Amino acid sequence: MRKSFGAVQALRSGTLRVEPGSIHALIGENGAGKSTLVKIVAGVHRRDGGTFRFKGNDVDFSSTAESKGAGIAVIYQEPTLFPDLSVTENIFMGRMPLGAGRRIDRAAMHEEAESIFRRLGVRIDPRRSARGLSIADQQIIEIAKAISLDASLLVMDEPTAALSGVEVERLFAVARSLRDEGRGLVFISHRFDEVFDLCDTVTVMRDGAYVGTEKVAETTVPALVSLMVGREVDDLFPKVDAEIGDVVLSVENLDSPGVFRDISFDVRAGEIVALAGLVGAGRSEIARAVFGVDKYRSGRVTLDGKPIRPGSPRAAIKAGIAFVPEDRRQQGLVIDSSVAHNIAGVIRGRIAKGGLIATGMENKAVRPWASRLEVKTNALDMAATTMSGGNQQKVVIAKWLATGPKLLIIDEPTRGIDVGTKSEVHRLLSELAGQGLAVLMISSELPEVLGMADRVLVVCEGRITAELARGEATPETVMAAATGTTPDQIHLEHEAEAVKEVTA
Amino acid sequence: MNTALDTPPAPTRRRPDVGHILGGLVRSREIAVLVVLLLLIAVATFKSDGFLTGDRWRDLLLTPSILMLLAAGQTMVIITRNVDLSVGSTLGLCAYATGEIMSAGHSPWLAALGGVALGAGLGAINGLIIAVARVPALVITLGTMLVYRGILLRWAGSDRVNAGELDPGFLDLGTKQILTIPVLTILSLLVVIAVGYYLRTARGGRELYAIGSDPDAAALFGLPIRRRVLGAFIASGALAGLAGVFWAARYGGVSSNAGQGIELQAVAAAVIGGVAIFGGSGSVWGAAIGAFLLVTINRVLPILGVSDFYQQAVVGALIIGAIVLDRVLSSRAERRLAVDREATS
Amino acid sequence: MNTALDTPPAPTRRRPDVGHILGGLVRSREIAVLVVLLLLIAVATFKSDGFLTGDRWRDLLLTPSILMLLAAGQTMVIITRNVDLSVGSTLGLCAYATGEIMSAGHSPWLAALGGVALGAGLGAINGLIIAVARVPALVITLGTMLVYRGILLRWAGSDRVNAGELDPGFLDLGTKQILTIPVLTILSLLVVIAVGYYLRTARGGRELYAIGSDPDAAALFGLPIRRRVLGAFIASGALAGLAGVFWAARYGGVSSNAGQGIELQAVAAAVIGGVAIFGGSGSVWGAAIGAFLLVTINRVLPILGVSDFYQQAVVGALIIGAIVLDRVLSSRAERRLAVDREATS
Amino acid sequence: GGDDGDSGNGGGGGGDDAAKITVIPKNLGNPYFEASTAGSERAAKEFGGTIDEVGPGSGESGPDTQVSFIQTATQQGVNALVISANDQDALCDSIEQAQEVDIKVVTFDSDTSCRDVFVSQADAEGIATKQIELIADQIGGSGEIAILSAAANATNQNEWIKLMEEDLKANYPDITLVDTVYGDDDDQKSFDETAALLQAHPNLKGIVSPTTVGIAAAARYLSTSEFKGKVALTGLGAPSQMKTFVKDGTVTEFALWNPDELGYLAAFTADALVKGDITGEEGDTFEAGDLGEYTVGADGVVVLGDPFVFNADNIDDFDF
Ligand SMILES: Nc1ncnc2c1ncn2[C@@H]1O[C@H](COP(=O)(O)OP(=O)(O)OP(=O)(O)O)[C@@H](O)[C@H]1O
Ligand SMILES: Nc1ncnc2c1ncn2[C@@H]1O[C@H](COP(=O)(O)OP(=O)(O)OP(=O)(O)O)[C@@H](O)[C@H]1O
Ligand SMILES: [Mg+2]
Ligand SMILES: [Mg+2]
Repeated sequence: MRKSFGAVQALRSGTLRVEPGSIHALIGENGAGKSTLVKIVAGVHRRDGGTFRFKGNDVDFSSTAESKGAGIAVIYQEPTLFPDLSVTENIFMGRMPLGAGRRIDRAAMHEEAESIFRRLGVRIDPRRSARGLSIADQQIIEIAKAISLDASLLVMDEPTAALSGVEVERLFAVARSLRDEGRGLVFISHRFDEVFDLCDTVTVMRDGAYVGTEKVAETTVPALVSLMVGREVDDLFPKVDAEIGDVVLSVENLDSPGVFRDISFDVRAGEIVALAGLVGAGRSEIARAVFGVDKYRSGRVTLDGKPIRPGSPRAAIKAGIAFVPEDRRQQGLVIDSSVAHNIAGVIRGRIAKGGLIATGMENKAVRPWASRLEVKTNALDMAATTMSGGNQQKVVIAKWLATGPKLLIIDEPTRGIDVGTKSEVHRLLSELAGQGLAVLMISSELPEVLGMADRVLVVCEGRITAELARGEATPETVMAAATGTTPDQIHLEHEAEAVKEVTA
Repeated sequence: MNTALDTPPAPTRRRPDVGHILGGLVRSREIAVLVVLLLLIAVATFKSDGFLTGDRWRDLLLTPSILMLLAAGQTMVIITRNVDLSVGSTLGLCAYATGEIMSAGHSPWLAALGGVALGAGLGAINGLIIAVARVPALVITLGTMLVYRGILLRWAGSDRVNAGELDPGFLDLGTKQILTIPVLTILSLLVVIAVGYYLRTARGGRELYAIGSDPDAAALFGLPIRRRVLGAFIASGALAGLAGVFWAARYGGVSSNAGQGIELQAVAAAVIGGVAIFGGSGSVWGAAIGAFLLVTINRVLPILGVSDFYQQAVVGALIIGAIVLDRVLSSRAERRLAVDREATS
Repeated sequence: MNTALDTPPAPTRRRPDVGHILGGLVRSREIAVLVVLLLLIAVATFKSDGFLTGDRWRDLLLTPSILMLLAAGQTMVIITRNVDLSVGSTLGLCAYATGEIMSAGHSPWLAALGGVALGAGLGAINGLIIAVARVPALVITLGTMLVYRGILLRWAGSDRVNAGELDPGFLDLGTKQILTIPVLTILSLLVVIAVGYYLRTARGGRELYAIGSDPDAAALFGLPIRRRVLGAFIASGALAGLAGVFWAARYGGVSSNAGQGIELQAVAAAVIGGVAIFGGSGSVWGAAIGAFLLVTINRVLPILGVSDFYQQAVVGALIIGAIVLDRVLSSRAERRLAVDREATS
Repeated sequence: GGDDGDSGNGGGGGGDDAAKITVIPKNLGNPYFEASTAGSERAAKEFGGTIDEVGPGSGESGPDTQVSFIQTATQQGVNALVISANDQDALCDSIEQAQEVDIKVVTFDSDTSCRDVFVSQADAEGIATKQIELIADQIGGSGEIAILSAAANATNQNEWIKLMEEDLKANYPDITLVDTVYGDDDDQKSFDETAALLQAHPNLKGIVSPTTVGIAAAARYLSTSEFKGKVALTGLGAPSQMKTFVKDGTVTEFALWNPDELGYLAAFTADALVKGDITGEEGDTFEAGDLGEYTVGADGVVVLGDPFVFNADNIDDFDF
């Protein structure tokens, strides 16, 4: 199957074959195209090409309603709940059982909801409203929703990202029983232990393309990792070695209940430090806390030894921190205004004369950055919406570079960017480091982490579980720390060869 | 907006049902407004002994019947994150149409039917523009408000429908009572109950809430968003049409400015009744009680010696108060929930 | 809303700047509305050659001056994803205050100052409630609209400020001209230019757009959202106050219903002028031209022999047309851009 | 096109060509002004002129809604304007523009501070005393009464109310005015305000409504309530609207000058001005068809005469 969004080709040749009565794992780096594939199956997106057979006959769902009707249940990566409605209604929305006089049969719904929750072994009051549920509870309700459909195909896109161990076990029990009822399940996860624990077969995707399918019984983590990563790591991520200066940012046991616990680390001038880990590990939260978007309960953040007032992005910007957020369409760009406005957005203070900014002056101030980043926008005052993801990313970076920061925090620098632009962004980052900028990079893409970072901090469930120097950072060590397993479980002796194979 | 209503306080989690219902009752916006309303009436009765006797009682119940219909319709629309400013003009147009049909010698039934049908049609126009072209309802219905009024002005010109031209039986309807309860009031109560029942117990009704609560999620669910929104506007229009019929009966005449400005009252009623202006929550009961309160206040204030001139100000203060209160309550509720999560995690 | 405005048409990409400017001109909403306006005037002049002579010319320019001020203020508020329905009442209250101060024997300057200050104060009340309690502006300003009007009714009662009580020099201001351009018009044009300049080039102005365009992003920018929104409402209030002063000068008298319903006209003017009701885009020039158009239409239609009954309908149609057009253009633009992106990649 | 030229002739006393008169009532759709316009047209037939009626729709409000009509008429170069002003100052520049091109401006029913002649329906004194007199003998000279007015800022309404209050104080010690409410000349508001009055004042014995819309709405409410016949209602009303209520006993007597005659007189006054028979100076006299001779009073006011009282006996003779 093929699918592209504008310039981003999310799926080149997505291929997945799911047998009834089996649990099929779908793995791949962030942006590999897993969710896109899922969304096509669910009827959220229409595929650009390729074939899609369900129970033997060709199908092409134009709406999620159709796929539901056909017996496909999907748990989306991001919870989709109606905060104002009750938990039960959320589970049954769109297909509520009708009782006497076409009125919906609440008793029956609550009944079934209760039983599903019992089955999942959670205690959620089905009558309460969905507003204010914890992310984990929301995830549970997503699962309940899918189960209640009793569909013949159940797709779960990273259902465990936010779940605790016990809950995961329960979910797996249910999944197995469903399999034994002869249903087909697709399970997407970044956690190998889960894949090996639950699944029968595993399909690996990379850059929107099908890489291979293995029987779980007959494969190993390193094998899968090499399938996932399998590309010339080193020249794709050209980090020039810059001489490391003295400490710029230092974070001392930062603590925010429910999200992360006693986080401490330094970032030095000219150094690129990567926060690696699984989706939902808490890296974005850490970054947001450092930048002051989110408040934290205890701990302190200092830049060049000067403490930064918590909970105030303005203070952070003044102090010289730049923050390129995870979802730039949402947070980084002021979509409706022009590139120039966006880039100048945060430096008005500098280029303003008496509080006023002449457009000419603005453009002058902005051009060098834009050209330096090779932002491919023919006119600077073209609307930001109209650019490809890659160019948008560059604009956001330019926007912050224009403030002449000491520290650049960049979350998922290349998410949603086509491979070509990816390496440009990487070159830019190492260049900046070369000029003595301190960079804190959050990335879920292992190769990126390994290629770019001078040091890797691995975050697992809100804790820093490992600090690896460039030399000792390998797919296995990082994965191990990220999944909470230990490297020797992932046969270290193989590791060397594995990487050789990869880089050969 | 008012999670406070739907969310049981943490402790009652063990006995959800009772706890929920109790918590609901105590916190319920509907109850709160109702209490205010009854207090008002009580005070008024105390101050002027004739307040609840004979036709005074009748009018107390009769006058709100029209606004109640509009508030019900407005609620359906607001729940879907839209708003309908055109109901005032729709009312006027439908009231005039009803009158004209009758004065053309047709039966009151036909006339009433015509009025409601016309209303539904006008509502459909709003709905189609908004749902299909996906444009903000606020501006579009502001536009149709002017257009519909303009059409009415053109049609009625300097003419007006007088009591004489209307069917006597129809006019009686405006004052007839059953066990001292005016017929119009009974009718609009029935309508409100019907709408409320639909919103509460029908799939379509719940989907309206879902759409207003999170449009993107609604789309992921494959809910028929356009159809539902269109439906809501048609309903609102039809109810405005019915209100127009009531208007003709109640006031025994229709002029080209009938219903002017009542749309804002309808919105106010819904808001006071606890309907969240950004959709997803609120009940039609609340809106109806809000409408009752709005009308009754203007009735009671003079008795309490509050100057005629202050009445608008009081209504305004009421709206602001209601909203700000909501805000305070809900933010408090959120804090409580955060704490809960800590505890459980 | 109207990315169409900011985006050069695909073909002109080779010569971006020129192409952009041209494309901009062609597509620009401001220009479009201006053209319509001029056409109207041209036709009217053609139909009745006296149309642009002497005092008719003066009034053609004079009458829109008040609405232009309101539209400018409304634009600032709408850009931040809010709306201010209270400007009509604010105008009335400030106009009356100005009159009272003058008839109390104080200087016109003091009176005008008082009017504007009062307006700013009333705007600040709106802004504080909305920005601090974070409640929907639509409902809150609906409330304050009633409250302010109620206060005015109470204050003015059945009394009114008459031309006699006003300072003669002040009254002359209402009709004085410089090179045939009325002073009031010049003043409000200056104000509009100032506001437009601020929005376009001042830090605060840009931040207003940012806030309306994407509140979350604005928060990440570390923009002082509350302060800016409060500022926008204060500005809107102050402009409404100034409009009140103009009102007193222009009509040489103020009664308690001054400015009633003009708030919707102000919103309409902004929308017709291309200000997106959901914030983030639109210019104050557009709004000003929109105001001019709205007022002029009512002036021209009778000349074109369009029944005065139809005037409302025409305005309504204008609003709907503008919005739907926007929608069509922008969705087309988006499609084209998607294609472009394909090409570039 | 602009006929400033021949309007000049018209103004210049060339009585030969028919006077073109534009009538601008407060708003269209008001039976009262329909009657007055009918009168003006009758007059025009007699002195051989033409009448053209334009004005704001009943939906529109605001002091300057009449401006555009005045200006249009000015551009059309009519000979005279007959206006019932919505606001006493707001219209002045447009009126002055008209006068500049020698268009005669007559106001009737409610005045402005700038016009050639004001044709007054009756002097305020007469109207106020007549209504009090009526209500007084309908409630037997004692008890609570209330006033249902039009808009809170309606010039003539407020003047009458003031005079009524003085009259009550002076001559009717047993009658107390308990409340004054405003129906804004809006059907429904007047209707509801009446209901509210009766709710607020259980001992109310009479209502005075010096506005045709108000009295009709009040009568309609009373006729459908238990207060019919118990609470007296009088004021200024249009016979056509009040007929049913006089017949069913809701209303016994109410007053009004004859708007038909008012329009008739206004048209003749305009004609006299156009012909140059009068200039608006105090003391000028002119013939107004079958109404006989009228004299311009102080500051250019012509008074129609005392209000006329309608009751069951005479109401059928009127159809406005
Ligand atoms: N608004 C929120 N409310 C409650 N919990 C949240 C919220 N946002 C995130 N979380 C939780 O905080 C944890 C960390 O989320 P976060 O997005 O920081 O993970 P991450 O490591 O950045 O993953 P990603 O690779 O998606 O960026 C997750 O368990 C997530 O569910
Ligand atoms: N709506 C969209 N518009 C543009 N690009 C998109 C959209 N959805 C996905 N993409 C891009 O398509 C690619 C595949 O995204 P997808 O979400 O399928 O990856 P994934 O394998 O699910 O990653 P993750 O493990 O983080 O969920 C990514 O580059 C993503 O940025
Ligand atoms: Mg995914
Ligand atoms: Mg993240």
